[in-house]
Amino acid sequence: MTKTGYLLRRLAYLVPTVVAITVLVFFMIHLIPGNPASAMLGPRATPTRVAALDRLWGLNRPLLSQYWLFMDRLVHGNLGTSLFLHIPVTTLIAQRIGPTLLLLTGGTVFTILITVPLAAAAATHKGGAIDQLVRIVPLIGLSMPAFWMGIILLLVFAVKVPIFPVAGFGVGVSGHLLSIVLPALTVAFAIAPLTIRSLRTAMLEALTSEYVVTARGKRISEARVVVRHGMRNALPPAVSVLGVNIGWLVGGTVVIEQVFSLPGLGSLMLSSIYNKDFPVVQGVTLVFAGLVVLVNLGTDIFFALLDPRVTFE
Amino acid sequence: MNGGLKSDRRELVLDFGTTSGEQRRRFNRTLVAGVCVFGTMVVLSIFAPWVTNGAPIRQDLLNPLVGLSAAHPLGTDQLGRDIWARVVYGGRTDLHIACLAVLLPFILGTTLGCLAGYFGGWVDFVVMRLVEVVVAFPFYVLVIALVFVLGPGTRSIYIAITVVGWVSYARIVRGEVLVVKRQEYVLAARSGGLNRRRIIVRHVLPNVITQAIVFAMSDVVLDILVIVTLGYLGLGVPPPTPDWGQMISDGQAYITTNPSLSIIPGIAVMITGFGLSLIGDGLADVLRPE
Amino acid sequence: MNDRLLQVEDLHVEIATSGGVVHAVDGISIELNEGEALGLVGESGCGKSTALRAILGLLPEGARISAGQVLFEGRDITARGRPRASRRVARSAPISMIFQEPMAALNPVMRVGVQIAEAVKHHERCTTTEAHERSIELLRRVGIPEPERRSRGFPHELSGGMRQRVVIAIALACRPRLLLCDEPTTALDVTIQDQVLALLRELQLEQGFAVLYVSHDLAVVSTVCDSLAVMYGGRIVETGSIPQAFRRPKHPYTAGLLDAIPDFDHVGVLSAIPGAPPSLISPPLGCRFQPRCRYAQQDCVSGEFPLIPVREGGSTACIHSEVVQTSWVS
Amino acid sequence: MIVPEEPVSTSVLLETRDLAVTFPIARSGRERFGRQPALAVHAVDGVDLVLTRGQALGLVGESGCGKSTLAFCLAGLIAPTGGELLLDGKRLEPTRTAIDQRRIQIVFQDPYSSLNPRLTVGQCLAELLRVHHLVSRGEVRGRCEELMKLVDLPVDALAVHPRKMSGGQRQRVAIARALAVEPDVLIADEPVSALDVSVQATILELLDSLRRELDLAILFISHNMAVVRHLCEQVAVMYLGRIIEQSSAENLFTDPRHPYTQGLIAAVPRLTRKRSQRIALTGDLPSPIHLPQGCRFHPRCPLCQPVCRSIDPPATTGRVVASDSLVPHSVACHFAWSPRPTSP
Repeated sequence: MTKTGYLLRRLAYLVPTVVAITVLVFFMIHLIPGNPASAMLGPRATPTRVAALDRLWGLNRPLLSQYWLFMDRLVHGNLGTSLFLHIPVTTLIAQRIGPTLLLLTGGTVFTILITVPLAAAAATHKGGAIDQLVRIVPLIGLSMPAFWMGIILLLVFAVKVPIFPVAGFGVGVSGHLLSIVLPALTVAFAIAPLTIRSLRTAMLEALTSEYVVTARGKRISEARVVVRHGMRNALPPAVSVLGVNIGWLVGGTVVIEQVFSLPGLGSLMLSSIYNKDFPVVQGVTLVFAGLVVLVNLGTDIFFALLDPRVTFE
Repeated sequence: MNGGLKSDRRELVLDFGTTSGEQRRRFNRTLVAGVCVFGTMVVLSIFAPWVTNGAPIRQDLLNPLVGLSAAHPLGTDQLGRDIWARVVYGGRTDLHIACLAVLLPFILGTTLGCLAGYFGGWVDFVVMRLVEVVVAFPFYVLVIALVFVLGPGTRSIYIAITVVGWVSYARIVRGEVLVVKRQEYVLAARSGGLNRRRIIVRHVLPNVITQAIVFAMSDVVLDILVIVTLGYLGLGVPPPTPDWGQMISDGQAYITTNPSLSIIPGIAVMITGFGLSLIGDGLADVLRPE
Repeated sequence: MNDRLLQVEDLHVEIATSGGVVHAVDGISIELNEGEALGLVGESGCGKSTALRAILGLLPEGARISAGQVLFEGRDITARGRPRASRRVARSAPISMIFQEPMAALNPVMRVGVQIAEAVKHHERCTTTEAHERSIELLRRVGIPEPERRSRGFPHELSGGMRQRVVIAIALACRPRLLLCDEPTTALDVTIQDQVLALLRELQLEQGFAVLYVSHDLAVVSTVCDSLAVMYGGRIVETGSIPQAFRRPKHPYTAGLLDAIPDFDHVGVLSAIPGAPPSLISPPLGCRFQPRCRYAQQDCVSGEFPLIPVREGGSTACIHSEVVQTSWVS
Repeated sequence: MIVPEEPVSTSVLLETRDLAVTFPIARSGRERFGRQPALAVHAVDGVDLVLTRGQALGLVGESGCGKSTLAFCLAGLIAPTGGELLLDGKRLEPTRTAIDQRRIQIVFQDPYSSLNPRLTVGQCLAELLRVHHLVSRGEVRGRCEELMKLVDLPVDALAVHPRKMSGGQRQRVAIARALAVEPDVLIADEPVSALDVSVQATILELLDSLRRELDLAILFISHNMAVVRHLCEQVAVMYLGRIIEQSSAENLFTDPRHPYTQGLIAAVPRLTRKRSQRIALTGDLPSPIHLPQGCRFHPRCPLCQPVCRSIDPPATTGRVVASDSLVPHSVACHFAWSPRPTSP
């Protein structure tokens, strides 16, 4: 089988997953106890408004045709209208997706910047000071709520030493970048323990393997051994671990945005939850799931490009 | 390509020192240290009424935000409530929910993973498709969305954690079962004419359950983090029941003047999680056969 | 000039485990001349692989050389201390090693040709193009069909036998004076094993490198080597030329092994050696083989049992070797 | 020398007729979405074998030739996809009755993974005795002790966990477990290859004495021809899923007729005798997914002729004189009974 064949097959796997995601998001409304429409409208509920909403969501139709209606709108880019702001959900999402994407990118960049040097240092100097640190700190780091870490960072670098803004997304490109540093660092700290650990393990495994012994026997330089044979072989597993973590990060942004008052998708989701704005919650959930699917797809493709064995089954 | 390549972030915590054997000779110390740390938190929670003034929700509006004193070992919050009592009672709430919340996913995931792995075919197909769908959602997004539609409260937390959490157990156990079912002792049991139920219960399950138990230890940590996060977002245990997440959230307003309001409950979360992580590490070594 | 290539003197290797210190290699001495092929045989756990790895400094976690030294052409290359020792040893002497599992010895994400060319380039100081041409030549030399195409492939696309041939090609590219082999054909099928052994023998005669071949299989060793050393319980108990050792074993363990192994050409009664190999944490007193030995006498249970040269050539650690030699019948 | 075949009647216990096991590729859930042509591994591809009471049949072949799959299929662990299996002349269905299942037992290669690490030897044996109601409840202990004696293990070993045992002892336990359900057929899949050479002999002897004492039919699978020659009266050679040659051990090893068997025997490393002439087999085993046209051995055969590339030779049975008696000898080669063509 060829690489292209693998990629096509990987794309084909997306179909059932995506369908199932839409089904789950669609069914969310039916998990609401009682009549969803009146539950959503709360004190604003009047018989006319409830009936209107029922009609809009097709709640009085058979389930399958409800799903069909949902899908039909979805395919046409229609995620409904906010009950609270009376704006199309797609418009709201478009307004808010920027900070979230920037946070994701920044978090990934910081994670890589923290991971690669630390893991490489730990693996090449096994048992050394950095290695000990890399083994112990994650145990504590993982037990820490990410948002709490954010608060501590905020306290230190925005309140005590005011380098970065306390809240918001700033103005202009430099403002955006400055305001994204602390949130991105927060998520990087949350992820790095796992990525450092996995890259270190993978590198140690590679560096103690028989092919590295063989390579050293060739009398090529130690740097080439570490990079071409050690790092190169450790890369595919580390990339897949990073991918999984970016996927997690997509969800983590919800909380992090709240801490730093970033106007992203996560804070949109939370404010809609407080406002019981169901269509927005539904739409944002769908977008988040889509992001994760894309991240996973990218990871798999990247992995396949890095590892020649993937096409071979 | 197999499903083993992609793995859940939650499962990654299993990689900690348990596979390499680096800490193997120190397993006793790790486990004992973990039990001591976590045990202290549990004992404090159980004996909360005796180790505190027993009034985590009693407001004393005349004495808000006071510092350390004999009456209030950690001071009071903005409503004059005793912080020490709130932290201990918060632990009581969160540990209670987390320990219970871990059971249902454990049972559900282990069962489904075991069946999927052992029988393969359509059972496996269905279970793995379900797993894939759940995994496609970002963890927190799905939990938050579920708590939203189900309405706040502990019942919703249990349901949300179960819906999201069983996946990890199912995948871990399924992976182990796929290995174990090809082991020759299972083949020998089949050849010996034992029925499937007996083989699964006696020959497969005891050899795969250890990984699930070890993961459950890390999962309690993750569940505590979920509960605290939900509390922080105001979607957790409804007030006035004390909860660490809500305490951090309430304290954030006073971050410039009284940072300890947010810091103390966070440290409590960290100590608990650290203890559980140590237990998980130690258990992984103890339970490993050989 | 002395043509002694490798000299291992009183080598001790200790492995720290939870159960205690394992004396995996307990004072072995090996001498190997230029162009010579020596087989080191013994059962699993006798320390033969550990000894081989200790020579190159490739000991696993927890193991260390506790005494003795390794000389290569008179130079001390003993790998004391970890983990950099292995790098130093591997770089300092023209020694190549072939492992049991060829897939593990090849970098899975690097093209076969590049892996060989890498070695060629640093040994011949030539251009990349030349190194590439030479690597194809080497692939052809080790009997790989369509070497041009194969050199562009990855290790996982090759069969086990082909992979081992590639490993041999890499070893050749390093122009070794000594080739260490750790059961290189154990993972292969008998017809493939036959091909690889024939190739090794052929290359050895052609290139003149010395071979130290570790195996549990006496028959395999006899096809590749001229002489052998039998290991038991961390020590060498007998050395000598192969035909001599098989015709008239000088140590009861060697004799016992020959009785226990089914020989394809002589269908006879097999007799196993009773008992189990000794614990290397607390080995038995006196001769290590004495608890399982049918020739054991009072004087076997205490004292030291060094290798003593015998009149017929070779040496034995048995003090009753005359009895063994006269009473053992093939 | 060649005498026409006569019908043979012995106490046939287990018989396979044109037995086949194919594994379809691309079966896992994910794979189903791919549009792949239906590929299959032909692991066992038309095997005819006969196991008789009290006899050890050796099965030799290289890894990947399908010998383990055949063993698993006979033991009821893999369902055959073609042909039939007859036990005492009765057809065995894919789902066997408990009694049929218990009559054919298997001993595996790796004594370290063939025992459940969580059960003691006694628990492991007692479970089988209870499930099959082989002895009354009170006699379970006694029967376990008997089994231990049968395989030369001390009775104390019943209380021991397998991890505390040596490889040889574990293999004895594995044999005791197989014998616990009182089988008629014992399939031994490389039972000594994972053991130390000094221990192998004791297990071989044990199997031999059990065969005689219990009148067992043993199918002994091994890649080690010296071991097979020592233990078995009958030997079958398997190549790419099919038996290509079969005869008495003595006859087959001294006068092999199939070029593959000849090459295989020539490749056996010898202790004492340096080989005289080499029939070197070149190349590797072809893929069992794309079987070669014609004779499946032709791509590696040093004597290959045009007919070999097009026509798959059926197994022909002759009777040859060996050790002063007539022995059936079956070979699947076009030139088994005619003068050898010189290699082109």
